[in-house]
Amino acid sequence: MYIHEYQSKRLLHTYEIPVPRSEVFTQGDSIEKFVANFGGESWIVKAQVHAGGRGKAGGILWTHTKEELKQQIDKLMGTRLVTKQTDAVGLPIQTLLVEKPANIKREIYLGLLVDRASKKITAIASAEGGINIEEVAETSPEKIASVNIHKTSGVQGYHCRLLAQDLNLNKAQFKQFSHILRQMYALFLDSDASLIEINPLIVAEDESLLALDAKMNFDDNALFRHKKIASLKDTSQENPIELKAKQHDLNYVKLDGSIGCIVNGAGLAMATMDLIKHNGGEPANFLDVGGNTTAQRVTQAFNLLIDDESVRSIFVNIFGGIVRCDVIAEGILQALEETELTLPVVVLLQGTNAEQGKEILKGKHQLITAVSELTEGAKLAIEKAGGQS
Amino acid sequence: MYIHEYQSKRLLHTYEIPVPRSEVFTQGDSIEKFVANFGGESWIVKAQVHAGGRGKAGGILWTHTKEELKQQIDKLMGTRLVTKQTDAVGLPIQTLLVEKPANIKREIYLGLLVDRASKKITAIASAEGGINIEEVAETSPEKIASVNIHKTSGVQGYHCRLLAQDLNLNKAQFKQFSHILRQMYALFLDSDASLIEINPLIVAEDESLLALDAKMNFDDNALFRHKKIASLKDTSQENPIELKAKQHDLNYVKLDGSIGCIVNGAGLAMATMDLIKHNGGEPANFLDVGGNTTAQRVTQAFNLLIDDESVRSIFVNIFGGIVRCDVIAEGILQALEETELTLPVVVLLQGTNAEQGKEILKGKHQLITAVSELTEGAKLAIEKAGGQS
Amino acid sequence: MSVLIDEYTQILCQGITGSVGTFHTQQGLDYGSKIVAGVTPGKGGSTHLDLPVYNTVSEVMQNHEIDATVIYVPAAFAADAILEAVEAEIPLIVCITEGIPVQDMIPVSDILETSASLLIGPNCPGIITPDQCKIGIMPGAIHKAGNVGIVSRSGTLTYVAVDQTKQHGQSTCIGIGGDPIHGLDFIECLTMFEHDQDTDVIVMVGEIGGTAEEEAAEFIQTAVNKPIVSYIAGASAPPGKRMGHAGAIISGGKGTAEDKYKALENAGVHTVRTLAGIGEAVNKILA
Amino acid sequence: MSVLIDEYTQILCQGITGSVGTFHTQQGLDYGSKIVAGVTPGKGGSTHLDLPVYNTVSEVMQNHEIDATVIYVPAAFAADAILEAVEAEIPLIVCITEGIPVQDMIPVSDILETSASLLIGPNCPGIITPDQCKIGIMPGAIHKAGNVGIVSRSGTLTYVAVDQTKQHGQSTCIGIGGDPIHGLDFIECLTMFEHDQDTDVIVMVGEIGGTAEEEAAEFIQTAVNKPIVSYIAGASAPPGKRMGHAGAIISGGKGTAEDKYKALENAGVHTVRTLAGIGEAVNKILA
Repeated sequence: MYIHEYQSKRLLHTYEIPVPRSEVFTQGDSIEKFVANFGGESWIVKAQVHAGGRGKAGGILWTHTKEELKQQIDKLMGTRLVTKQTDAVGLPIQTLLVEKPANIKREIYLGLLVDRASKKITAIASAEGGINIEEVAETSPEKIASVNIHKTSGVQGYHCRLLAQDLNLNKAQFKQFSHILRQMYALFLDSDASLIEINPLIVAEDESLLALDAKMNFDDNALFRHKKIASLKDTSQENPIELKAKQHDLNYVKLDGSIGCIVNGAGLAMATMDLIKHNGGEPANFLDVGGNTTAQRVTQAFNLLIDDESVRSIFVNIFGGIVRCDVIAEGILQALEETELTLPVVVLLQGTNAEQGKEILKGKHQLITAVSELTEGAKLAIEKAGGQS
Repeated sequence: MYIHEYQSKRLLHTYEIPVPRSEVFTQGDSIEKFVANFGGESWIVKAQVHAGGRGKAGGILWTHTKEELKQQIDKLMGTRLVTKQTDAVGLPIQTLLVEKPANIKREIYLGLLVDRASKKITAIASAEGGINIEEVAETSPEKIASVNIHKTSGVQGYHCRLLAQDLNLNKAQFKQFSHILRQMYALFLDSDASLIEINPLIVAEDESLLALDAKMNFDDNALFRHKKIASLKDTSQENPIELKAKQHDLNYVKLDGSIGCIVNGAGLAMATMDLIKHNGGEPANFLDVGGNTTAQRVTQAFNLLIDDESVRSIFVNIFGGIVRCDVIAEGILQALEETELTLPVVVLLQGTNAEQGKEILKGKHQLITAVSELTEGAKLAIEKAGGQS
Repeated sequence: MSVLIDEYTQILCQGITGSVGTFHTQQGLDYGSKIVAGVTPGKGGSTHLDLPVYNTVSEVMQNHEIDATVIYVPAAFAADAILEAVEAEIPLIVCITEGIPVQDMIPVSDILETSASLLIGPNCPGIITPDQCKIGIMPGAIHKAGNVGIVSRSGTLTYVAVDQTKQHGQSTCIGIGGDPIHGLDFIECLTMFEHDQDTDVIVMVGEIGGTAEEEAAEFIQTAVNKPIVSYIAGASAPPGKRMGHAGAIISGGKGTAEDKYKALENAGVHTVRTLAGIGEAVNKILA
Repeated sequence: MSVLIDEYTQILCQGITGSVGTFHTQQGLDYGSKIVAGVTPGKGGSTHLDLPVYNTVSEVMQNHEIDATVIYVPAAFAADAILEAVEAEIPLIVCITEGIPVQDMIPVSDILETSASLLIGPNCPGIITPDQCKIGIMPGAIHKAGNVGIVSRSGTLTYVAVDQTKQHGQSTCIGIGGDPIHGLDFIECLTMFEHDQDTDVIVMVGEIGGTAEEEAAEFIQTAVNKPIVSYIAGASAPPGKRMGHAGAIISGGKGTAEDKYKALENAGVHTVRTLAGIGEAVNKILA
């Protein structure tokens, strides 16, 4: 689960990591009142959306007077921001972070994440912080220092020294850096985070370190034990269909194509997309109804795809395991009765009682074509969607 | 570093582990005022000394009226308590814990310690808690459950289940037990403890668990980072010579014999005691002046032994390593000039420049006899002390 | 012979009285698996599906010989259950549970590293040696004893691979699970299949993300002589939404399906670009 | 050959600029040990005793081949220094520092278990192969190259054992340290001496407390063929003051000198009841 920049910074502040002075402006607040509290100083107004690339997209604005501040708040609030990390519709701006600008001498990168390969929490740092850090990682990996933190030891002095090796910090800055890393790590453990990044962590004009932007991601599977973190969720930042899918515990990701997919198992769902692409089509979504699915979940999946206007045909690919294909087939027929679907549906049933399932579907519903094989199914779904996209 | 029962219980209370209601009476407090605050209830008055076996030694008294309470406080305060764990002089009673008696249904044992063999923190529990737990351990080890707690995982549910397996706890008690173990473990880590015992952990009449007595020991080497724990030190409970030794950073333990030992290195100090015993003598002390000792430390050691009236002769056994024996020899001569020692001193110098050292000592001081060999030295020290003890 | 389990494997079930545990224990018993006991804290002393239930794994070990345990306990308590099995030194631990918090798995992996236990999963279908022993949630009926060894990160893709190799049957199928931190990985499974005389061909089903397939490819080059057929799911997956940089920084842009295919092909693996190709490739090798 | 170190061993010194580090580095250089670099955080870039000083061990590894490191940093930072050396994969780590908090050593031991590094100490004199390499604080001059391998928990007792065996000289002497949690133990050292062709007799000096000697005895019975002479210090030590029960409960009354002597004698070890007997026993064996 992602949270907003302002929420991340509040967490950092709670863990005694220095962040700029700031105020949060929420949709519905009085601009007059809000602006009245600020002097004639310079401020930065930052749109709070769950996406990077805000600066170039016009989501971060500088102001120097009360009047300007009013105008910029008014300009951003309630609009949608489209960045290179969002889709074409963009994300709604419902909160603004109004922050004191910092005088930046240098930008450092500092991150913590769970690393698959080492099965440990890994800390990463680079003297080349800022928006180009990914490029640095790809083109100059030697400029990125990383070290695993064993859970049994926690952050030790040597972790800090290793990461700071190329950061050119003076003694006081190194002390502050060590403090920040230890506190980030504590937050990481306390909150079941999967990612905490401070980027940039700046060296300010006054030589102190300051967290200028922060990104955090938390393990959805652990939210049950972190009520406070869970309450930071902002569903306005999520795709409405994806949101609806989650409510039904369906694993759905919206894509750009025209062939809707209903598949059981994440692996098989990906493999089905691969198959469609391989045969010249474009999947409209990734949709995993769960390894051991039920007829009911297939119905929910149909209901979900109805909301997506770009879907032209639906490919149902179910491998019957514990749940038998004949039961799934009956479920599909019933689902088509209950929903207002008008799209062609190609169904591939494999595994337990696959033949009986196919038999049940045969000729029962005009929209349905039952197939026997993967490639056949993919090709037919593409054809029904109106040929290659 | 050991602390008193009342201090241990305050720590448990801080960690939300239930302890009986109590008040602390300190030497110099007004008995009248103290007693005035209590109703006519029953109370237990417990002498706070750094030794077990207080009950049998008369250090734990029951009272039922205000008058009795006054009398018992008056009776114990300011005296010395001799238990099977103290020497014949006993330990001074300067603090009393006045506690609400609990109705005991059963007594459980629960302990945490650093285990050498597994190099882990080990938790131990037994349904046969109370004063006989050591006997239980020796005669019925199957009644003691123990499990290692990996630092990477901390206390897990299975640790609690494993320890509670034979404790016959109901569901609510198991929940309380798990809480207590987790909190004890947190305290153990937070305070660099080397031992935390709750014994007995009782099941009270009302079916809840309560820590009726607690013993804690903290790692002296870690006290530098635990100012609060360090401040709990009660030097009145230590042997005055041992205390003086510690101030000079000498490793000294008072024993019952007549031959004072000054040795460099803990191993060699023990080996020297072994040698004396092997030859029929009794060492008056264990005294390690440090692996790489200096002449100055030998002088301090002489000054320490002067305070022990039971010492009849002194055996100095130094293995010259980095520090040369000739330097040590000069130091010994100077030390004898400066101290008021009148006891015979047998000196064995081995290692670097041993011969020169012996040469220096030869005939220089009437009290000193230099020897060349371990057994020779031990025998001579015994002889000088007046023969076999 | 087979890999890890056979007809003699005696099995414990942790979380036996829950609905998932009950259902799949019954399925396992019906298949012929030797499930001999169960654990559910607080229900010790009772019987369930005619099997004795205990409060702790340690009690089980005092009364039974256990070769493997299967875990169906809810996600919040699953890591604890794995650790209890490790503490009891059960040689094979199969954890089916999905949705375990990743940070719960870090200590599990630390402790496993110095233990005598092997972990399959979590978030996996389990392991089956057809007609001998089934530990997990896979549908027994689709399997058939044979000479193809299957190892897969994805559950349903394992079943598809089984279906694709139905002509020859399977020696053992292992679903290692797709969670970021899991137990057995491709390399360990490939090693076991390489040394298993009942396995003639290995099917390895991978997924995008991580570098397990790349590491397996490197290993195959020096240590596996048997033919391997491999499919990687996710070639068509979009880079996906992400807000942070750290994942990309640490992987340095690796882990795409194309990277994995290339590495495997360099190691002499027979790769197939669609699921449907698995059967064909295996048939060709065994023709 | 010898055990662990020889004339080619290249050594790093962590904590080189402190007074203890300075003194013993000079002593080591004088003895002929190949100390090639030092580390003191914050003093990187300078030179000390003509050796380059670095801020981190990782920087050292980029510039030198390091076989062993010796640690003289203060107790509060020593565990961190050991872990830094483990992270840098230095094969042999010798930690001289005494007074390290025990709980600092728990993660060190956890991490060592899955690492490629060996640790000697902490709170030990170090290791010496006479006339070739000395790592630690032992006085070099008392040693002489020969065929007696010495392993000891106590510092000065090692020196006494060296003195007692001066007639034959020593192959390698290892002081493993007496701290509750330490690195190499008797068993590992005995194994190395058993396989070292320069060692004909082993002297093992133990102490009361713990059960390392009992475990060594068990190991000797099956795995050590060379003659061993052993002395255990502390036969005369009183049970000592103690307030808690847990230590006694966990050891079950074990760990006395008599227990250790008995176990060693059962394993065929030549035990001696006083220090003075070590020399005699060795002489008799080598006569």
